[in-house]
Amino acid sequence: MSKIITSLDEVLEQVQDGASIAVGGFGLCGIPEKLIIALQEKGTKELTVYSNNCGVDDWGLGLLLQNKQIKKMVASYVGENKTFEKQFLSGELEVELVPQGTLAERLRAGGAGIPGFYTATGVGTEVAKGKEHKEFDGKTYILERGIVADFAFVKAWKADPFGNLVFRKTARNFNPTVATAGKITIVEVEELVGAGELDPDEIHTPGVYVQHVYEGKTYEKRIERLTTRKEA
Amino acid sequence: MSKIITSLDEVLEQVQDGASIAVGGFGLCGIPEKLIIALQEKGTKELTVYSNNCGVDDWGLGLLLQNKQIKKMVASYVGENKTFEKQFLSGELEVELVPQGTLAERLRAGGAGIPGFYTATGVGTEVAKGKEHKEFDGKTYILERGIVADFAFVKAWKADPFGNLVFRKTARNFNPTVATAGKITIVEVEELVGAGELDPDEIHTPGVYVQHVYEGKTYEKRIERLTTRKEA
Amino acid sequence: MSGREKILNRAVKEIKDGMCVNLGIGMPTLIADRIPEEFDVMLQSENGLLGIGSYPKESEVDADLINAGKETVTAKRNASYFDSAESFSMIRGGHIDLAILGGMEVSETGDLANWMIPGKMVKGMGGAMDLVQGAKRIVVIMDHRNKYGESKVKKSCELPLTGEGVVHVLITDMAVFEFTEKGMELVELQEGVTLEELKEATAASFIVRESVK
Amino acid sequence: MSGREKILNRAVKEIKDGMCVNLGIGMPTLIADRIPEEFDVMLQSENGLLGIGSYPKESEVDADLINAGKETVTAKRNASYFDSAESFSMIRGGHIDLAILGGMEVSETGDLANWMIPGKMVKGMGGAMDLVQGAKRIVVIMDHRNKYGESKVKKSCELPLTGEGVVHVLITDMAVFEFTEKGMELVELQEGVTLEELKEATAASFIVRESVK
Repeated sequence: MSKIITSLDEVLEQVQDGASIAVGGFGLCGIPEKLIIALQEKGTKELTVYSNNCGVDDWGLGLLLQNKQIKKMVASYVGENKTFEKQFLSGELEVELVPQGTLAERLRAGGAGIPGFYTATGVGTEVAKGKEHKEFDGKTYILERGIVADFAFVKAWKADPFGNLVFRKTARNFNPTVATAGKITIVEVEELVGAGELDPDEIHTPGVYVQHVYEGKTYEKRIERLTTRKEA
Repeated sequence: MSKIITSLDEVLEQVQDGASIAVGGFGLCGIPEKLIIALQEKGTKELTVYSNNCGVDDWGLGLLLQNKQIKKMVASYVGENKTFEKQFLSGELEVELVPQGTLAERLRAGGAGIPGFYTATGVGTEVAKGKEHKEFDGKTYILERGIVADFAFVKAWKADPFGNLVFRKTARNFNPTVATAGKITIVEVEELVGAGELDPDEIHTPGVYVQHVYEGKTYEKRIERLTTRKEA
Repeated sequence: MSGREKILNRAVKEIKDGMCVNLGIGMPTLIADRIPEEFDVMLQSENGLLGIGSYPKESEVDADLINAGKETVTAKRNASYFDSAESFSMIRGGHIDLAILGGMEVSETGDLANWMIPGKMVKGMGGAMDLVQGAKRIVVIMDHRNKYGESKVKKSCELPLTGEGVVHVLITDMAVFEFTEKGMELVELQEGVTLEELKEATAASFIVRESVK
Repeated sequence: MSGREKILNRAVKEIKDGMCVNLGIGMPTLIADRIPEEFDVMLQSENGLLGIGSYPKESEVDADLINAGKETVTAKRNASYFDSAESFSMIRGGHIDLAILGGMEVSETGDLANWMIPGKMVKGMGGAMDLVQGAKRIVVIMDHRNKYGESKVKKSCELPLTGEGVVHVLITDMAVFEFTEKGMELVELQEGVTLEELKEATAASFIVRESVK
């Protein structure tokens, strides 16, 4: 019962027009490059996408935007993308802006079987409009809903055949959270290791959340803002 | 600004009668042995304790029971303890039984600034009595509250001077969750390592949650149910 | 074959290759040894282990490695450890395919009581209330009758509930029932049990699947 | 000294030894270099890093290691990586001692607006709304006036809010204010600024702490 797949096309057959997808990554760091490209090639439309950002014009989720595959974007920050701006202003693209921590917690809640939780984030702002308000110990909070997506697209560093995952540095970001929130979670990794090769104490995402694992070759890993200091 | 302490007595001075303490461990596995013994010696009374279990008669939290230091126990399973039974039946000890997953999530919520969340766990049972019920997508859930305790007592395997923690096997259990839920979190570890010796990718609990770290010597680690198979 | 043997042999058939399964403390734990060796099944222990292995040899015993019944165990290949909040995210979030739990009473509407007897010392529900609400499929195994010969399969439970309408399959030493939109449905009789004997021994009303008649 | 220099020099004094601090994107990021070297301060990046180090040498650049501003960084000793849910548990749960954020407008009741300008393209609030509700202490740094010379320190904010009554300290190129039960309180004038000039430049009403008079 290995979860390893050698082609993304077959597994993406399941992703129908109108599907919802939770996608890992922060900016261009730790994004599921191969899954996004494969979905662009497949051309699935009318997608609802949950992801912290929406890529740049020609990379990451920006590729799906360019191809007009996204109907609705749920994100916390979308500032780096002209295609986004155009489609948003023209009304082609529906956008729900969610505070970053609330987005992370909503995905975590969805994955954990929590349909709703209260947070102070957004109280007194546009985010709170239309949401239930409730006081706890004299402070006001708003009700936010858990998110469960039809699919989760995840990028990890290493995986074993059961789908146990290990992430690397800040490429972890939303990936483990997103992995729990998909009805079907598809993971691409840089390195597939043999059964038993991951230390059970060091696994970030237990394989129970993962349905399919794909080993990608030659990751591009684009850098958005290269900042350096002088070599000593 | 090292968080390392070489005696528990000094730091336990802060724990006053009537304090609430969240305590890690599952059964006798991964319990903060030294902290419990030091608190027994100090004799602080009228405690409210949040912990999955309450030890056995002569070990773990059972020591505080014997010493009549606990006023209220919030736990999911307390079956292994005659002292507990006696104090409970006599009305000396107040008990709140909470489903294990709800207890874990309440502690996690408290640590994460979530005052309340909805869960299906306990709906239609005694646990749901007096709690707000709410429907989400046609299913009924109850509102449960986050827990923040005055102190958290945690047992980890390794720590660095900043209080970054690594746990070992199933001794992890409630410990990382409890660590987030204390206003003051005190950690005892088997091994204190030097600054920078823990791999940042393998830290289970970031030191931001930890106020004090103590290295304990010679852990007893009692086993509740020794079960073995024949040597081949 | 004893009643217990019948129950365990039938219960293990609920486990399919590739599943992640939680086996309750007590009788359900015994099912582990009956899972076909060729199956890739990961057993979850709610204290924070996915991939419970066999009991340890004496030389392998590790106080830091126990199951939810507090027994020393080992971890199998591809196992992972995690904290309690994560463990119940798995359970509550519907990521565990199957939970097999013991029962004290099951009602014809699929209610389960298995955690306390009024008047007796309360031990606590542990993770049972989370499991019955969270796991994708709930199988309850228990003796059909108590030691006084009274039916434990009831019109409605008399003991405090663990969960309401949560049972998918009930396996006893006399029969197997499924709970569907139609109600409680007899789907199998254990060997040597007649429908008349079963009806006699059962307080609950149930319908009989065509295949059993 | 430029206004920006004054702001940064004053802002860094809010950081005490041993603190865990979140510095917002933009001007606040520049404070990092001014933290006294002898301080043990851990900078948090909400994408999942506690313990931001300096920018990398060219040979150290790692695409998997960025800060919340998407800049390549390094990690300092005792750093840790974690996922986004954990990152905001830290923030929302009050475990971050201090957040220093940029502002567009601050009101006399401590409201902050710093995420959108109606009519302009919306970029999103990122983690700002979580930070202002979660961190123990919120310091806002900004120019006192906009490019038209109008006060950004208002009676009430005109721009959409990031948070209501969330600011503890406001540091501008003209002055430092604290928000207490008494209201908005002037606690310092920047060098070369008189109280009269400040009043002239400020739309908000504020009280003047004894020590400033």
